[in-house]
Amino acid sequence: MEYIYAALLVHSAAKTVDEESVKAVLSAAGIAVDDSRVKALIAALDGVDIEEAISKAAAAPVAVAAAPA
Amino acid sequence: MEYIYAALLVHSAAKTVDEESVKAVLSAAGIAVDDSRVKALIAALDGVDIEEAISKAAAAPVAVAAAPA
Amino acid sequence: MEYIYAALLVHSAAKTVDEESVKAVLSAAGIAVDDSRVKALIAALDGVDIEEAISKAAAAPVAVAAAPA
Amino acid sequence: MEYIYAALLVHSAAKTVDEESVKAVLSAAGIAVDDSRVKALIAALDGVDIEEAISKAAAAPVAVAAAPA
Amino acid sequence: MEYIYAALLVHSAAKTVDEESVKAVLSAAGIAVDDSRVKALIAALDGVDIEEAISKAAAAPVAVAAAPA
Amino acid sequence: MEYIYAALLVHSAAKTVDEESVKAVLSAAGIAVDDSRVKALIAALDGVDIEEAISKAAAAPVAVAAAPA
Amino acid sequence: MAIYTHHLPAWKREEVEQIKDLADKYALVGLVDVYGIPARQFQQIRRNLRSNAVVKVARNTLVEHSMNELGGHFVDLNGKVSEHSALIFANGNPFKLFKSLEQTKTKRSAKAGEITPEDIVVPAGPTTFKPGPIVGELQQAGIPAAIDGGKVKIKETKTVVKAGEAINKKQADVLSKLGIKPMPVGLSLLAVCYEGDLYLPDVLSVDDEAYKAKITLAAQQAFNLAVNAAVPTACVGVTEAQIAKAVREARNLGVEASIYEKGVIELIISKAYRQANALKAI
Repeated sequence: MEYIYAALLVHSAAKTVDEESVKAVLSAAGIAVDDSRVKALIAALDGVDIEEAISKAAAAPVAVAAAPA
Repeated sequence: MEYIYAALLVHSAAKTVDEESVKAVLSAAGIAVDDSRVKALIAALDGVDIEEAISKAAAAPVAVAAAPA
Repeated sequence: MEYIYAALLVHSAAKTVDEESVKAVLSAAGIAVDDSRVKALIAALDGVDIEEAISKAAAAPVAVAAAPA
Repeated sequence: MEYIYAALLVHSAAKTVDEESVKAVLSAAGIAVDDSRVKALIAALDGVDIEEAISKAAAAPVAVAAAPA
Repeated sequence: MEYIYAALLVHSAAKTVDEESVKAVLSAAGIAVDDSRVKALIAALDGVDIEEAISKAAAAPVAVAAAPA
Repeated sequence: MEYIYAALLVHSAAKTVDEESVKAVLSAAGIAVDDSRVKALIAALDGVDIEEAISKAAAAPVAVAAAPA
Repeated sequence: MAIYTHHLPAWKREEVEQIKDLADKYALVGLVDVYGIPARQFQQIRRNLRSNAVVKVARNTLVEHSMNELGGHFVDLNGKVSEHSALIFANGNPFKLFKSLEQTKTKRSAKAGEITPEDIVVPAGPTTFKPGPIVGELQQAGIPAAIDGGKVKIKETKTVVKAGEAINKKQADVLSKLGIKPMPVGLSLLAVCYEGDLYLPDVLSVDDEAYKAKITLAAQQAFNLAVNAAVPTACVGVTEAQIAKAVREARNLGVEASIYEKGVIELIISKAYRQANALKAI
C-alpha cells in the first residue's frame, strides 16, 4: 500500500499527485521506487476525485445482514 | 492526516517510525514540518500497534447507506 | 401471487390495472380466472400508488455494519 | 421488469415458462414483445430453479438497518 | 455476466453502448457472440442511466456476508 | 474500473487473464491502453483466485456506501 | 536581578549553579507537581526515572532565580512555579516524558476537600462490612446501602462525586473504608521548556486512542482509494475488493436494467417477488 500512502500524503499536502511528487516521497521513505508502479498509480488516479474516492467505502461489507423487520 | 499518512508510509516501508523518518517524508511531500506535532505523533505511536490498527481498517465494517430504489 | 403478478405486468405496460386487463393477462397465462378475486384485487389496489409500493420493496435490503471500528 | 413478471405469472400458473407462454402473456398485457429479450430470458432461466430463487428472496432480510456505532 | 461486463467496459470508455461496440469487445475477448443476447442487452439498457444503475444496490443480500479477505 | 472489467470479461470467457488478452479487450472498447497499468494489474492478480473473489462479491450484501465515520 | 545575585549566600549560589548546570546538560527543563507523594514513593519514582530524568527539589526563589539567569524561554517557567513544584530535567521528547510520568502514577485515598480528577463510581454489590453504623455512613455519603445476608450491600451503582467536584469529609471517610482510591499520585508535569518552546499539559497529553483511530481511518482511506480508483495494488484484499466491486456493479446494472443473463436472473426474480410481496401486503 506504500504507493497509495504516498499519493495520499502528496494529496494532503495540496500538491499535484504526479510521478515526480510520488517518487520523491517514496524515496524519502527509503523505498526503492518501481517506475512502472508509479506510472500505473498516476494513470489510475487520472481524473479521480481523491477526496470522494477515499471517503467512499469500497470494501465488501463484512457484516451480517440485518434481521428482518 | 498528513502526519498519519507519513507514519503509515514509513511503516509500510518497513522502516522505524521515528522523528527523523517522518520528517524526511513530510519534507519530501513539501510540507512545512511542525516539530512538536512530529514529537506528539511519535510519542503517541509509541503505545500503538500500527499493524493492529491497520487490520481494524481491513475488518472494519464499512459504513453503509441505504440506497433508494 | 399470480393475481399480483398480473397486476404488476399490466402496470408495467403502462395500462390501467382494472378487472378487464388483469383478466386478459391471467387468461393468457392459462389461469382459470376467479372473478371475485379479481374484484377484490382491484378494490384493494384502489388508491394505491403501485410505483411507490414496489419501490419500497426494491430498495435493496442493506446489510448492517457490525462492530464499530 | 415486465418480462420477469410474465415469467413468474406463467410459472405460478404451473405452466412451462417458454418463449411462447411468455409472449402470450406479454401480448395480452398490451406489451410490444422484443423477441431477443424473450429469448435471452428463457436462456437465462435455463437451469434456474425459480422456486428456489423465490424462497431465497423470501428469506432475505427486508429492511434497512442501523448505522454502525 | 460477460455481456454486462462488455457493456460496462464500453460505457467506461465513454463510448455509446450499442450492438456494434459490445460485439467488438466480446469478440476481442474471444467470445462467440450471440446476436440475440446482444440485442436483448441493448434493448434492456435503452433509457437506463448506467452510472446510476451500477451504484444502486439492486440485489438482495444473500443472508450472511463473507468474511474479510 | 475499466481494467478490472476487462480482466473479468476475459476471465468469464474462460481465457487466461494476461497482458495480451486484457489489452486486446481494452483496445476493442476504444480505450487507450496504459502499459504500466496492465502490467501492474496482471502482477496484482497473480495469486488472486478470481472465482473466489467473485463468489465473495455474490455473498456480500450489495450496498452503496457512505463515508466511514 | 543581577544586583540581588551578588547577595546570595554561598550555598544558594551553589544550588543555582547546580540547576543551571542541569539545564545545560539536559534538553528539557520542566516543572512537576509533587503534591501528596509520600517520601518513600517519591524516592521510588526518582529511582525509576534515573536513566531518563532527574528530579530536583529546590526552593521556589532559587528556581526562579536560576530561570532568570538562564533567560530566554526559561523565564516563562517561573509563571508555573507552585507551592509543590519541583524541577525535572530530561532528554528527548517532552510528549514521551509526559506519557511516562502518567504511566508511573498510582492511586491513593482521597482526603476531605480534595477535588477528584475523575468520576467516583461505587458499584452495586456486596461489601465485606458487617451490619453497623457503616450503613448510615454510606447513606449519608449518598450511597444507598442495606443489610443483606448478614453483610452490608450497596443497592445500586452510584456516581458519588463527579469529576472536578470536591470530596466532602463523609464521602472521603466512606470511600477510604471501601478501598476506593480516586486520587492519582505521581509527578504531574506542569510545564516544560524544550528547544526554546514552552509546552503545557493540555498540549502534552496525547490521546493514543485518537491516533490509533486515525491510523485505522488512514488505512481505510487508502483501501477505499485503491479500490475505487482501481489502482493496481499487489496488496492482500485490494485486488479481491476491486473484483468484488466490479462484480457488484455489473450485478446492479443487470438487475436495474433487467438484463436477463446468467448470474443476475435469480436476483431479478428475487426483486420481482419482493415487489409482488410488497404490493400484496397493502
